[in-house]
Amino acid sequence: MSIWRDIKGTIEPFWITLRNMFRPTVTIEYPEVRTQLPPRYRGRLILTRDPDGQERCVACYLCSAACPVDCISMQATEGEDGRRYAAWFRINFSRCIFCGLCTEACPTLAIQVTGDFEMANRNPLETVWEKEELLVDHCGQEPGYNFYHHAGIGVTAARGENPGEDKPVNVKDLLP
Amino acid sequence: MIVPFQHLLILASILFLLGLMAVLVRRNLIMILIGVEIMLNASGLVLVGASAFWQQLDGQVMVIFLMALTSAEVSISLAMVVYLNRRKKTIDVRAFDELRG
Amino acid sequence: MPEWLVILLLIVAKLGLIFMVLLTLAAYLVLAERKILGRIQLRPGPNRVGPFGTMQPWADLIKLLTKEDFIPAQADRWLFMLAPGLAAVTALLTFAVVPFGPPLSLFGHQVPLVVCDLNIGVLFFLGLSSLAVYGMALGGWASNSKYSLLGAIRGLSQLISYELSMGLALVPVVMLARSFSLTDIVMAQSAVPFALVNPLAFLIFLISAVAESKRIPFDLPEAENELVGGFHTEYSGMRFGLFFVAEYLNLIILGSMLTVFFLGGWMGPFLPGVVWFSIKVLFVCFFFIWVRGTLPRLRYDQLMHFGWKILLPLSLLNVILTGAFLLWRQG
Amino acid sequence: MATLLFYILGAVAVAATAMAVTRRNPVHAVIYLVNSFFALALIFYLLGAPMVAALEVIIYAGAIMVLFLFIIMMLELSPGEDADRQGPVPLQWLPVLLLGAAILGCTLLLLQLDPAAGQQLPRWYASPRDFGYTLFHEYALAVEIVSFQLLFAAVGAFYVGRAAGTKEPLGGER
Repeated sequence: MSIWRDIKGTIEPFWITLRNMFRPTVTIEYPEVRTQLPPRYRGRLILTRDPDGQERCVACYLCSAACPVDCISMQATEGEDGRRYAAWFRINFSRCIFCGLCTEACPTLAIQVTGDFEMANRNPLETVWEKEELLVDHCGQEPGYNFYHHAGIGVTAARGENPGEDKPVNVKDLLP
Repeated sequence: MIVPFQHLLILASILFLLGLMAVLVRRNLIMILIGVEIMLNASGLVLVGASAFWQQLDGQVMVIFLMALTSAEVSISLAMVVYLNRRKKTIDVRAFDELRG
Repeated sequence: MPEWLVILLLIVAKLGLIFMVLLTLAAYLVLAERKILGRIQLRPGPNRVGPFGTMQPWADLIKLLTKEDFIPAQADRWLFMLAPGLAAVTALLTFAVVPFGPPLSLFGHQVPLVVCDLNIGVLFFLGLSSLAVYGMALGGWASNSKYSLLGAIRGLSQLISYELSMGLALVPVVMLARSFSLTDIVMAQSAVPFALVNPLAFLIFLISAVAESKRIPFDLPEAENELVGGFHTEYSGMRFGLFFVAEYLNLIILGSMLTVFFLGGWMGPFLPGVVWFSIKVLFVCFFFIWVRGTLPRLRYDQLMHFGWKILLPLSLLNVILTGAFLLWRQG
Repeated sequence: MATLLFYILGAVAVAATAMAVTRRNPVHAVIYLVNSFFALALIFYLLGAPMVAALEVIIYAGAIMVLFLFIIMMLELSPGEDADRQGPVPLQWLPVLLLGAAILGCTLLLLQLDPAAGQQLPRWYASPRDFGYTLFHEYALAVEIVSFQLLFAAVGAFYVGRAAGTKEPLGGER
């Protein structure tokens, strides 16, 4: 009979919640206990340098264009050697949604994500980070990559002979 | 009795007149019903006072019946107010002056 | 010291003590509720302020007092300001008739542990609980916001409906105890509490009490996911705090009423009466919190259906059956 | 003492009622009226009718006025429409505060008087027991009739409400 089912369905949850009261909690108490972040966690953004210690960023505006919330702004300029760089580079982290689209757009692998997420702050102006604060002294997640080394030289080697390049695919062959 | 019966009657009649005034003067249907409530209350006051004056319980019993009657009256009349409001989108009594079924 | 001064001092001390205990208990019930709900959901609950979060109520109080007191532009200002106080005062006044212990002898005076033993205590309780609607209704109406208005309308119809079955569930108790005075009702349960004598009335009263306190299975007036905050959507700061305190005061009141009417009041072996009374009240409060952690919210039509088509006929039937039983036992 | 209380409460009742019937906003009228009912309930208590006093609060203030409030809210007689035409805000609500305070004071006075009911309050006092006895013995038939009346009222209210809910109003057909 359905009324017995109803009564049973009303009484049973009480037992379950009562049992839950004596179980250990699943909460991770954050400031004391730190969780293990996933390896591809997307946190604060940084600007990396290439292995020579030069800035990787060439101020192409692609990250700023890719940003869905328009939190990246910069001014491009050119050095005496003809090398482009950003005169100033600014990320407004109170707008940033940590989607990581800028890193995917970056052709020089300059802008990269880190695992840092503790950026809370009482003054919203302090969450706007300038280039000096964003720039780091290492290569980030791509240690060997040197954009100017790849892009700045003429292509002399045959197809498939450049470093890091696969052999051309034989389109007539069925096997890859 | 703690006060002369006349004083109680005067109080009740003032209340009754105020209720009557509300019924006659106000054009808002809700306010007219509130006036009716005031008049019923005034009569209840007279009944309780009479019950205390003659040291009999009958007056108080009558007040209970009065309350039952009032609640019945209010439930019906408020249902009517809702009904009328649905028909004419107003609770101004002047909107309900034509005699059509 | 003259005689009347001693009596007056005793009365004032009693009132002050009750007031303080009630307000502190209400504040700590908030903490208890959050803790218990947390445990039910496998969380620890608030545990940052003080050891195990015991200072949380004070932190909440400071937060509420220092918040901006916002009044909407189109609101009915005075009514808006008055309504939370109304809600809290009606809840506090009800405690005047609750007997929380057997009479006590102090300085050679017999001090009854009740503020005022009215001989129509049951009716006093019913009257004040029907007035508790006003704080909510007027607050919701004065905010002049659609969510508040909807919450207030829902609350009005819900409370009217469940008050009826609540009153009818008390009729068998009065018939069994042969008195309207709460002290007499407790005295009549010295052998067996009425919850065992008349379990149906107990159940009906329990359900209506949960509905009356506007708590979770019946929290339609403030259903968060439909009406934002229901009748207190527009309230902030200490006015909201007053509504909040009123809700928990109501919880304590309903707990003590359940204790007095059905669980035997201060009666119990070994321990002193006041201790038994507080144990029972706290247990009822725990049960209310437990219900909140367990059951889902009813839909509005289910609520009305349950109140008018199931609870009300059941309570009427219960009145008739109890009357018949009493007549039969008398011979 | 009781005599003085009676006059105070009578004045409060008259003042509250007068305010109630002159209010433009129905919700304000209801609040003043509830005040007036409180004063009346206390007068009933003074006149030795505690049962009637309690029922006055429960039925009039607790049920009937709540029903009024419910209907006013449901018909959306909005509060903001004549906010400008009323006087300055404090003046507008001062009366209700004064009346409420007067009633609250009288209530507290009465509550403290109550233990000494024999000396201070009226000689004539209807206990709930006497009251119930009279009601169900001498007026049993009347109780039955009134209960039928309530039943008819319930049916009638249900009928009117149902007719309003349907597409074609039933009143229009007849």
